Amino acid sequence: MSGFIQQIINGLSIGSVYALMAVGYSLVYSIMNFSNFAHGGIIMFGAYFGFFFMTLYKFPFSVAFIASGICAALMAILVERVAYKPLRDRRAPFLYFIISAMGVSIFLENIIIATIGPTFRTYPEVFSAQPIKIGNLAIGRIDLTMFIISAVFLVLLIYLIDHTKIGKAIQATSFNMKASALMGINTDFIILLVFGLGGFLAGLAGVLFGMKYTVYPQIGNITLKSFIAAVFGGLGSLQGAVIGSVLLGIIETITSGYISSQYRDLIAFVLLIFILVVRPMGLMGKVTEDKA
Amino acid sequence: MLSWYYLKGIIMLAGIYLLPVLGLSLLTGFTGLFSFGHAGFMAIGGYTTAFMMMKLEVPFIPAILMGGLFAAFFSFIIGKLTLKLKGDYFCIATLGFGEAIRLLLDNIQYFGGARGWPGLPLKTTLITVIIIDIIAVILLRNIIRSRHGRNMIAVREEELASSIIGIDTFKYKMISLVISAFYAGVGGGLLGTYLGFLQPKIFSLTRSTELTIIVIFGGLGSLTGSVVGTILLIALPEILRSFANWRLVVYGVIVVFIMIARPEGLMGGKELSFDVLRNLFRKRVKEAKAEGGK
Amino acid sequence: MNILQVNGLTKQFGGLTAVNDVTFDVERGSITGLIGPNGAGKTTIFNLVTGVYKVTGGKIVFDGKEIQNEEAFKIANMGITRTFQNIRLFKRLTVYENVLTACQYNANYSLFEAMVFGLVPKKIKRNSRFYREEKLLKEQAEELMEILGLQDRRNFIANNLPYGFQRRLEIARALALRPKLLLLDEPAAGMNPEETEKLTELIAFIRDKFDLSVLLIEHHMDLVMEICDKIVVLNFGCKLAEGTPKEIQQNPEVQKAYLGGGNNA
Amino acid sequence: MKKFLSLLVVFALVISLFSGCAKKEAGDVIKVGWIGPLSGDQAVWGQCESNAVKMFFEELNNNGGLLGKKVEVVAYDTRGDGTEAVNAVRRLTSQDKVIAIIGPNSSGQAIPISSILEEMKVPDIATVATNPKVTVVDGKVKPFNFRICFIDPYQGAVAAGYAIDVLGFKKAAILYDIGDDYSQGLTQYFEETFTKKGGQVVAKEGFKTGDVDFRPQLTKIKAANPDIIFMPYYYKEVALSAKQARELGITATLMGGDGWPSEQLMTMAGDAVEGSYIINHLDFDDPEVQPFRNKYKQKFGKDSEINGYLATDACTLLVEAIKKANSFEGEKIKEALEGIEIKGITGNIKIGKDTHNPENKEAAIIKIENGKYKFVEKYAVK
Repeated sequence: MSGFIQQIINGLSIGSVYALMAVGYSLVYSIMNFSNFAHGGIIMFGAYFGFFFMTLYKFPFSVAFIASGICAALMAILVERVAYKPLRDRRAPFLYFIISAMGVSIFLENIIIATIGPTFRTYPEVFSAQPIKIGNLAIGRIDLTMFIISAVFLVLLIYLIDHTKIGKAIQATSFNMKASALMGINTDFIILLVFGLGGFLAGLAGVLFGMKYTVYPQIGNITLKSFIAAVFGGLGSLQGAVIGSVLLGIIETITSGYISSQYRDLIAFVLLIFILVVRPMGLMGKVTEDKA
Repeated sequence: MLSWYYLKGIIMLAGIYLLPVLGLSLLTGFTGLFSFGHAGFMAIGGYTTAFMMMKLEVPFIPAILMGGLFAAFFSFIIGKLTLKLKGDYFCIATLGFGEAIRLLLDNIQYFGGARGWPGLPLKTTLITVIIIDIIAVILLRNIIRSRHGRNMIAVREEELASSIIGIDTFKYKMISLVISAFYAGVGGGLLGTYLGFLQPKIFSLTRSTELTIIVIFGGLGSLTGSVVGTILLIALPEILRSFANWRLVVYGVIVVFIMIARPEGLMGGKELSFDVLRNLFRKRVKEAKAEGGK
Repeated sequence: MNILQVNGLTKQFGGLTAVNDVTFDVERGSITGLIGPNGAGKTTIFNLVTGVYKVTGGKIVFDGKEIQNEEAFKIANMGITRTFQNIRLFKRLTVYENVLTACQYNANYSLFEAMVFGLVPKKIKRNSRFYREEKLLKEQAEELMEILGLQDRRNFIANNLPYGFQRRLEIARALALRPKLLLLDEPAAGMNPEETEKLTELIAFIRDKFDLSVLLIEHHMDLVMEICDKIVVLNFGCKLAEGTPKEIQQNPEVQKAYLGGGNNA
Repeated sequence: MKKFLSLLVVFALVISLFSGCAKKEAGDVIKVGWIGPLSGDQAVWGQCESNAVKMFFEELNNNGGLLGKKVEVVAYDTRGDGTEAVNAVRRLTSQDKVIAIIGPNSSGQAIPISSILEEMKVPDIATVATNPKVTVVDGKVKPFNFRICFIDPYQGAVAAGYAIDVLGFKKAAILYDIGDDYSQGLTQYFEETFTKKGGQVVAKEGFKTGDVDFRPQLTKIKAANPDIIFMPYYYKEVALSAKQARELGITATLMGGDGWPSEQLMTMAGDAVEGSYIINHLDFDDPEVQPFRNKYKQKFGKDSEINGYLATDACTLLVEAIKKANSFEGEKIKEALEGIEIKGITGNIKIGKDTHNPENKEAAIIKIENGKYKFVEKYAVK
């Protein structure tokens, strides 16, 4: 029994990592309607920012954390300006955005390898590695912190989107960009803002990820999982991204723990297909009929 | 001087990769569907071919065709389940498929698991590759220039309008997917018998994205573009070889640059056919004559 | 006899009822108008008839067959086709390619035949079904372009055509299916009076030439009143009135709906 | 304009393709190739190897070269991919006309290149390609493939033998990387030997390359209560999985193969790997190892990975063979390599004629104590 509860804890902790990544991705999707595959690259840079802030410049953790978020946000905006804006201006089909995003992600990963090298880097210890023990169960301090930080920022984000004027503008833009522009919303600014927010979250995710799992150029690959999680939950829905992530985390751990760790991803994939067959727009996504 | 042996290797590799690229060109360029799982179809084709040749002693060409057919069969099942999905949902489903196939092969010790399957017969020759390529291009061209091809393009351009003029959009997406998986499967079979070795690692997600990038690079909706794109992009890493660890950086920059500066790709949806060449030639001759007349 | 019978048709989106228990017929060979203020559910009815939306309740009978559960492409192949309010052409194809694609309805050669006969010497090819049918399709496309006056612009990319011609091209594309019933969704939208006049003639001409029935949504009342044999008026998803143009013009409820609705288009 | 641009691109590409080979062959320079991953997820190891190889020949050139000629190293990136390796070897053998090739670092790259080596008659010494099939397939030795490292069955057997015979553990668990050939190889032979010797493998769990969280698998392993956990993969995953194991309260001894040793492991894993055993190629503190270790650190500012040591030995092996053959011809070098004996930094190496593997190379058992690699003993399985 304690094994089962431990697995659920593991699942929640893995899920919260996915969630932090998936939300930024889903946010960008909601407005741009394409999968921003460069998100993984931004997360990776966030992890490196945090690492260098803490080791080279000796920033305290909290400062480094927020600073990395800001740097990552700026980077995401830069990526948008360079790689997506020209496409947006031309109203290119979504395929081009994806390809451009892939190009950016190849570039980001390899520029790190080529310049500062492929070595793994370890964050200085901020939280004690000693887990909190409850009976036979172990809860990592980093996991707990991550869980809380993720939750706080997600709640803040959802509040921002649902209850503020700027949030309403974001919602309107994601609903219909053309109409919003006509209504006097500066959609270009909204897009930058969304990329900034997504990048900020990516930066935070990167630092937390790096702290927990070390820093290396291929961090971005793990975001594949968060893409899948976002699809589980329904693309473009923030709540969906969170639910999908936690669900994927738990499915993975339960599969590893009780069915087969060797075939874990296969089972997760079959489940994904199953969910999509039953609900083609994911768990929380709205099923829409084409407007003719 | 550039050595023929090295050049031959690149040409063969480009010729082999041309098949999955052509398949993907049909799927993405002409039908508007985006797949991240084509390396998975290549893997199915490669392993089926190897199985046929090594375990059942089927001759080379039938074995390769079987590889293609088996990949097509898989794509049919996947298509049944996922072709109704929209845009990115379909992408993620194919991505998951590709990864799942790799994981499955990693686990099947009968095929060598992650350690790979060495000692496959080296049957792929330059001539076979070129002949298969030519057949593949001609067949694809014929499809595209027929009503079936036009229907696929219609689905790409405007799905709703296509169904309103009586096109079974699901069926045409399916045909496109199955044909493209067949091509990928054959490509996988050729790759296995070129390397003499198969390993699930070869068919990674990176490979799938590379194939897509080649199609886009050549130009969506252009077979000539796919051919030229394959040759150039297979050669590109070779050219950049001397740059060592900077070459993928350059690769990434080039991809983004193409999207920004010339999104229609190298060929911009145009085809280079013999007619065009002939006309071009005639024009030149005429001009020359006209000049000569003066 | 009626080509189309719509019986108690209902469509709900979530909690919203877009079309509520609507019943009307389209007589064979007639031109029927479907009018009503914005949001009355006209286009929704088109989407239901052509199978784009799934019907919530009611029946649609076309040529004696119930079609409310059929898929869009099957309905099209039975003989109903349409144009769209917000034009949906194959944007990046030429005029000719747009029409040619739609002509596919008239060919039967298989994928295999296409693969084999696509590139063989003419001598062999000439006797193949592929060759014969492709030739036929091309002739049909030419003919359609001729009828709709698109010949001069055959190599234009559809997206670059002037607005009026885009509408014409949509009609040409629809006619390629040799439909029995043609649904036109605001064909005169954005046209000046002169163009509208031409269009009115064209619709009548098409009806006679292709021996089909027309159901049309239109806000240009002149056009509607001039060519429609019958008019159906919708308001808030319900049928308000049905009758000849004259009857409709004099119907007080219709007047109220149009004036009271604040929409006098 | 656009046409012109695309033409220009094509032209530039073609030019650059040819320009690489326009260099004139200088009479007093011979070329040695190296292939391996300089980019991609294995780049850490590839870059270290290429550094070591370049450093080795630089020094050799400074000391008068080889048979009176200078050696130029041509290093090509493979991204760790088999097809790329094939391309690189084709280029090295036909265009650059190298006399021999060092690398690659994995079996997935080393296996497909063998047919080209045979065709072009260029010998290759793989660094850490441990799959037996790199040099021998179906009982037949591949004439031009050699390697400097020991093979999976040997390493797996040593680990299992040491765990059961010396350390006396009876219950073992294995955590391995499903997507990695090296990891699958070690797992297979560890399991075989361990059960043959009367031990019991109580849990065998897999993860996928690139995974960072192993707690689900470790929780399951914990429930099986093993004495020892065998972790045959590379140090990044080792550090993470070891930390997570300790976090979950697993106290079993950890054991690993030659993917472990790295100066990085200690910084990354901290206390978690304390008391673990490693099967290694060499004793890091051996005085004979120090010159290379220090030189590398001085030159590149960081410690060499294990690959650096093996790559250096591969170079030594090659140089000795060339001296022995007194020729730069591939076939003669190949013949000289068969049965050659050298003293390298990873020990005495004798290449077997029928296996092309280093024979009777003893494994070094290393224990991690107080955050240091401590040499325990040389060990060969009985």
